[in-house]
Amino acid sequence: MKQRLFCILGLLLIVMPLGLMVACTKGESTTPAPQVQSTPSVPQVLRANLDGEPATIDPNRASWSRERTVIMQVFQGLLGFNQDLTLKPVVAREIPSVSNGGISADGKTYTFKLRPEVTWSDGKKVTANDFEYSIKRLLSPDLAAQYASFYFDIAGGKDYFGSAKKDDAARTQLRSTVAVKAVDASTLQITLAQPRPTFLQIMALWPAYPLREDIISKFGDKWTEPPNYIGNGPFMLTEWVHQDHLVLKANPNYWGTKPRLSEFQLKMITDANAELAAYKNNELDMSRVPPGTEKAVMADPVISKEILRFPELTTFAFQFNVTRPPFDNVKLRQALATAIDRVAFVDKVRNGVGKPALSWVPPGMPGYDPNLGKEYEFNVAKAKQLLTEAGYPDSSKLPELKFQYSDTAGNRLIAQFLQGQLKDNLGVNLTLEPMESKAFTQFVNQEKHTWAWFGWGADYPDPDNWLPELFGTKAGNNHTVYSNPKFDALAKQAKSELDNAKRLQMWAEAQKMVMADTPIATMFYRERFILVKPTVKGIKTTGMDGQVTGDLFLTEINLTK
Amino acid sequence: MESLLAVDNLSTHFYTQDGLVKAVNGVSYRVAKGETIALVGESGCGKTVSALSILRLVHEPPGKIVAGSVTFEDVDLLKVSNSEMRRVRGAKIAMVFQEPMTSLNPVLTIGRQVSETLELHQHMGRQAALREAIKLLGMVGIPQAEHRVKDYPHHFSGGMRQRVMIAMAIACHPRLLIADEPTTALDATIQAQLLELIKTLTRELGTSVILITHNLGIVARYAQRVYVMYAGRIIEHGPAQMIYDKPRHPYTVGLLASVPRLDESRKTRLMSIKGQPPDLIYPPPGCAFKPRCSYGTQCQDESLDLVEVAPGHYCSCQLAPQRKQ
Amino acid sequence: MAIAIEATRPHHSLWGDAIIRLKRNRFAVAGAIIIFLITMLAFLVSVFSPYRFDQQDLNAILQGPSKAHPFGTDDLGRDVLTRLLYGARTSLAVGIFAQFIVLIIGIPIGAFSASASSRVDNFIMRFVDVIYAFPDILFIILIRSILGGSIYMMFLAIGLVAWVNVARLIRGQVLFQKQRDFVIAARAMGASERYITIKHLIPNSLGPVIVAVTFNIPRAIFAEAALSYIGIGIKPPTPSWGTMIRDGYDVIFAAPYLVLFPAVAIGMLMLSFTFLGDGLRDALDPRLRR
Amino acid sequence: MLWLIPVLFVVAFITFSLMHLVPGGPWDQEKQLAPQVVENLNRKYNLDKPFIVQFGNFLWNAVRGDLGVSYSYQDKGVTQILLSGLPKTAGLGVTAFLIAIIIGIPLGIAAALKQNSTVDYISVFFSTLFANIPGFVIGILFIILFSVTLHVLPTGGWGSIKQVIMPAVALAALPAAYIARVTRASMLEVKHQDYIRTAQAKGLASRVIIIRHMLRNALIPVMTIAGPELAALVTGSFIIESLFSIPGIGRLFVQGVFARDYGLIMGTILFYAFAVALVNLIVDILYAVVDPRIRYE
Repeated sequence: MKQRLFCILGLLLIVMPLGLMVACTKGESTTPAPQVQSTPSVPQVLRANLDGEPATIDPNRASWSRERTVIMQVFQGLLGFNQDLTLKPVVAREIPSVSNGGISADGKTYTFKLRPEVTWSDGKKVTANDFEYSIKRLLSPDLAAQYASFYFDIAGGKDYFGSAKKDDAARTQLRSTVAVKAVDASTLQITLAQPRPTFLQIMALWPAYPLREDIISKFGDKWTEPPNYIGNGPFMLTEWVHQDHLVLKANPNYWGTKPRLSEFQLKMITDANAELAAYKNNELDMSRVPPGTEKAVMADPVISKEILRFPELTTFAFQFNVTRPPFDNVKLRQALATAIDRVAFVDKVRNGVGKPALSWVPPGMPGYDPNLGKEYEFNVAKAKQLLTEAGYPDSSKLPELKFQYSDTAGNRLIAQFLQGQLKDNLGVNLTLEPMESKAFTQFVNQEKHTWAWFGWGADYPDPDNWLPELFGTKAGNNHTVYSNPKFDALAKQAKSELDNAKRLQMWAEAQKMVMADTPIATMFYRERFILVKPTVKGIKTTGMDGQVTGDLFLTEINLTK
Repeated sequence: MESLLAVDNLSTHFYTQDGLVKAVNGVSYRVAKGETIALVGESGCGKTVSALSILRLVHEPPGKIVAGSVTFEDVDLLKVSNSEMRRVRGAKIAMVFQEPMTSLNPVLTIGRQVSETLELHQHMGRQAALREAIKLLGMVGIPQAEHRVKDYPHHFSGGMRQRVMIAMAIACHPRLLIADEPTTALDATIQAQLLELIKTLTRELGTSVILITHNLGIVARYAQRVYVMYAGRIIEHGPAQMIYDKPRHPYTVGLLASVPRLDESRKTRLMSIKGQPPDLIYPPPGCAFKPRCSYGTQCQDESLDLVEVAPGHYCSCQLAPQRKQ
Repeated sequence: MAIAIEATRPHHSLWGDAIIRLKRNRFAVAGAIIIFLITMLAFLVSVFSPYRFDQQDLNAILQGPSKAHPFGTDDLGRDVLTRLLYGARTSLAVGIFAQFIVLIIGIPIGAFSASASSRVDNFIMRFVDVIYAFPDILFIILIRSILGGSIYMMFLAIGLVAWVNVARLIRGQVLFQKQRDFVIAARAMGASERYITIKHLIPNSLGPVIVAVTFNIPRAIFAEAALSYIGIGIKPPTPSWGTMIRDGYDVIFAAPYLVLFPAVAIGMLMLSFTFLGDGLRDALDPRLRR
Repeated sequence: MLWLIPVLFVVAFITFSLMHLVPGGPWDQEKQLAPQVVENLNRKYNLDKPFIVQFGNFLWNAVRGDLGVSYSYQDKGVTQILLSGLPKTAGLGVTAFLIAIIIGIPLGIAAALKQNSTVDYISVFFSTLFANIPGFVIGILFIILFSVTLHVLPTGGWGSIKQVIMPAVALAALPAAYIARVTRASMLEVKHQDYIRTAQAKGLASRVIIIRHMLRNALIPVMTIAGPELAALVTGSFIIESLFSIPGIGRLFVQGVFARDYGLIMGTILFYAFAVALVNLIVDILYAVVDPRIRYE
């Protein structure tokens, strides 16, 4: 979610599906690893960097990729993601579906069957109650969990969460009405207020991971410290020196295929240059590359061979406040959108790392439409014409255009690039208004902005995390103040449509509507560009990797000579 | 009388941003054992610099001793090593400075400042040195010395500080004491007391004294012989009485004419000699006093050699010999 | 030896004298000339530079020094030399004006505090402590949101926080000087406290203050960089030395010269002021006259 | 010491007010939180109470040594965070300060005694050098040289002596330069005082003169500027601690401000105020020690 401007060679991306593309930039990722036996001597310790102290590693409360990276190693949920981001059963025996009776015909009741062999690292069995406890805790008003709203579809969830002002009796009552129920030790039943086809994906996210009531009630806030931090995943947290480093060790009692790594170290180096230096000094096995230095890295005879790059499910765009003149003029918005040379930005400024974006939903995700947004391809003549149509044949007659952004090195670069583009291509002067990040965020959340820079990363790989939340009238993250009844109606349908094909079709429609009205001028899709020591084998990347690359499939990583 | 110090043809110049200043220009004088001589002249005539040159305390740069010799106990001080020079300073030749207010270190106790000399030269231990210091302070007339040693200079009045300076100077029973205008910063009554003090102490110890002053008034009482300096040169010298009774050089006459009036400040005092002292960077050729001299017109040849005008009485003014009344 | 020379040459005013002596100080003159040159270049840059400071060349990004671009280009292909010279406008302004504010506030308060009664003095010093601990970032973010981010805001912001150092320094110096005997003498001669403070105390306290000021110049320039990141001060694309260094740091592994050149520039500026300052101090200080 | 209380109170009040006036709150995120979530968060952290009540609570807890909870490190108390970071930051700061003194003062003395000599110019050169390269650049250059190129020192972290060297030197660079210059300036003042000539006339060796007679007088302005430097050093440096990933408190305030972590902001600012006031008090006492003419009651 933090804006790091990594990018990628566009072509590769369009033609190849994710896995393949990773494969060709870093062949090892898919090869099985017989190396383990062949070189047992190599200590299986992976040293990666977490760019700062995790705010919390309590699954219910965590909200940042930094925290997920730790949590996902120690805990496992009912469901998880494959490398292509399709769902897979983990603690659940199978993915509930109408056919296997896991989902009721009305699409409201979900029944999860748990694997019998799943245990906690202290040997206790993982039961349906652990999930019930976790989800109810997640929805409790006192915890005030940031991701709680994702689970408001669960019948009674929203009311319980909103019961902060009520007395204890009322709360306990509301808690009991939350429709999450451990039918028996190995059966969890969840009923939704209304059908939500993406509920399974939401259930695959960390906030819904199982938790141990006994431990949490015993240790309170201290429960996230080792050794109290007991999970059901392949690793255990053995050491946490705050602001300094974390150590995870393989969980001997792990119920599934044991990880090849014996140890997973997470340093907390915040400065990107320092991180790269640490990598070069062989203190880290993986490292970010400071934005802008990619070209130098690619030119370096040694580390150029250690580059690992892959697209992420993150799109960056300029969002207009469509209620603020002159940006309420759609032609003007389109003129501006057409006057930006995205390809030049990605290829030249970003050294070809990333992919120019013409539409909103990024590649590698259901709902991505490669043919959408072609009309916004860079075209000065067309842009000028649109400007005329907008009523400004003479660009100097334009009222002052202001552009706000949260002032980071990356954003400051984008802003100046935009400014240069408009000046050179349309003769339009743009006033830049850098702001301190929180001030900016509030500014935007209060819709005081005129034109602002923003990015969106997937919480789960589905259009319904990408469209209604941002373009629905009065939707929480709709900062373009875009409002289109047709879109709202369609979105409402799509949200609860159980037929997946139809559903995606609706979303495709919806996206077309949005793109036609140009509330945003999309810029590029992010690509992750990092360095990995050649000794590290078996990295599997996805568009939703957390802070540490390959953290969804850490168990498959091993080290060789 | 056997000579203790012989300054011969001493020249000390200052290389300033404005040009070369010949502050001391071929000065010679002698001090015999136990004798007190006076070096007289108005501010900036070079008397202080000549004294500092003896101890090699002229700041270098900009100052530099360019010629001459300073023979002290048959050794040329200008030739000895720095460490040997340090053994002379404070031990054999001590100096009392003009400004009692600023010449004591503000952050060290009086006792320390007196005793450090003793520790250095007499190789006394701290305690011994301190006891000695107390004794010395008593000698120079500081009441309850044993308490005052712990005090700092700012607890002392100007006169008291000068007494401390004197105590420091005589601490190691020096052979020669240079008193550079020791009293000018102080008021009349105290002046007399201090000069008396110096006189008695040096007499007891048999110490010779160079008394530097612009005040001819006090000279006769304390010095046996007098050297009058002007613009970096000695222009007249001789026995104190003789200079006092029969000054030969017009400048000396002028000095005497302006009988010091202690209630007035120094500036007005010298106004009685008309004109300004010469610019030492661009000194007038020949007699530097000529521009101000009342006989200026009458004098022809302006050689600067000192001529004996009376037994032991020398003068550089060419008119002087004729002007015997 | 001072006395001797003074007595013998027609008397200039303290300043007149100082100027003459300043003129004789090679380093001080050199410093003045460099400052003058930088200023000149800063204003003439648009005349002789073939590039605009905000002229992007996407085909010449992060290029090392070359004929076309003596100091190379930045991450938007802009000519570093042009931006460096243009940036001098901001950085000179910040470096110097901020110091004026600092001195104008700092010297009087410090001097007053030192010569005031110990109760008042103590009170002022506690006030200074408060300013020290003052949460300036918060304050500046607030200013930004209320008054917007003009360059004057920046002077204000820097001056407001930085004066306390000078104040404390002056106070310490004056406390020390005020015990010096020439001051006691002056007092004895019936000079008024104000006269003494202005004529004796402050001049004699300047030595360390000048050092402090010269050291504040780079500090101010870096502060400006930090501030412009909160949206105060000059807005991009207008360059300033501080922001050039900050932005250069992010790509230091790829283009170290982006940091090097501005750093050298700031260095020269400070060195010039150091020499000029020392020269001025020597010139104003009779005891150091030669 | 009593005046410390009003100082802390004023600082606390100013900070607390500013904190609430500044645009953007702790829950403003790029991905906006659901209104219900924000409501519960405010409730949880008492942000729904009136300003005065909040401030009152803070003071009451602060007096009892509890600086409240951090919003960005949700499970930890601010006191706990500060206490765990303080030793590291202070250790580093004091080390850096000693380095600065040990290098700065002799360098300054040498420069003053040999005014306008090579020594002098070298010291000017280094002072300028270190004053004009910001900490983060000096730091990264060190890292590139000693870690990436020579592989003799670790790039960062905390625990071993080796890990302290680079950050300490990087921190010390500017204060050292500054102290050197000020020492030079005030030594020059002292050098020409009459009492130094007196000391020479006593025949004291120049070493004794410098140490016993010049230094103590020259140290007064040095102390004035060294005080704030020390305060700044022991309260930590955002840049250096981030660059060398040192788990100290230097970054906490800045982090706190940018995260609107009210707990962290108040905790660190109070600590900072305390440190500054304390150091300045020490300096004032030292004045009196060094210079008998200045007396403090």
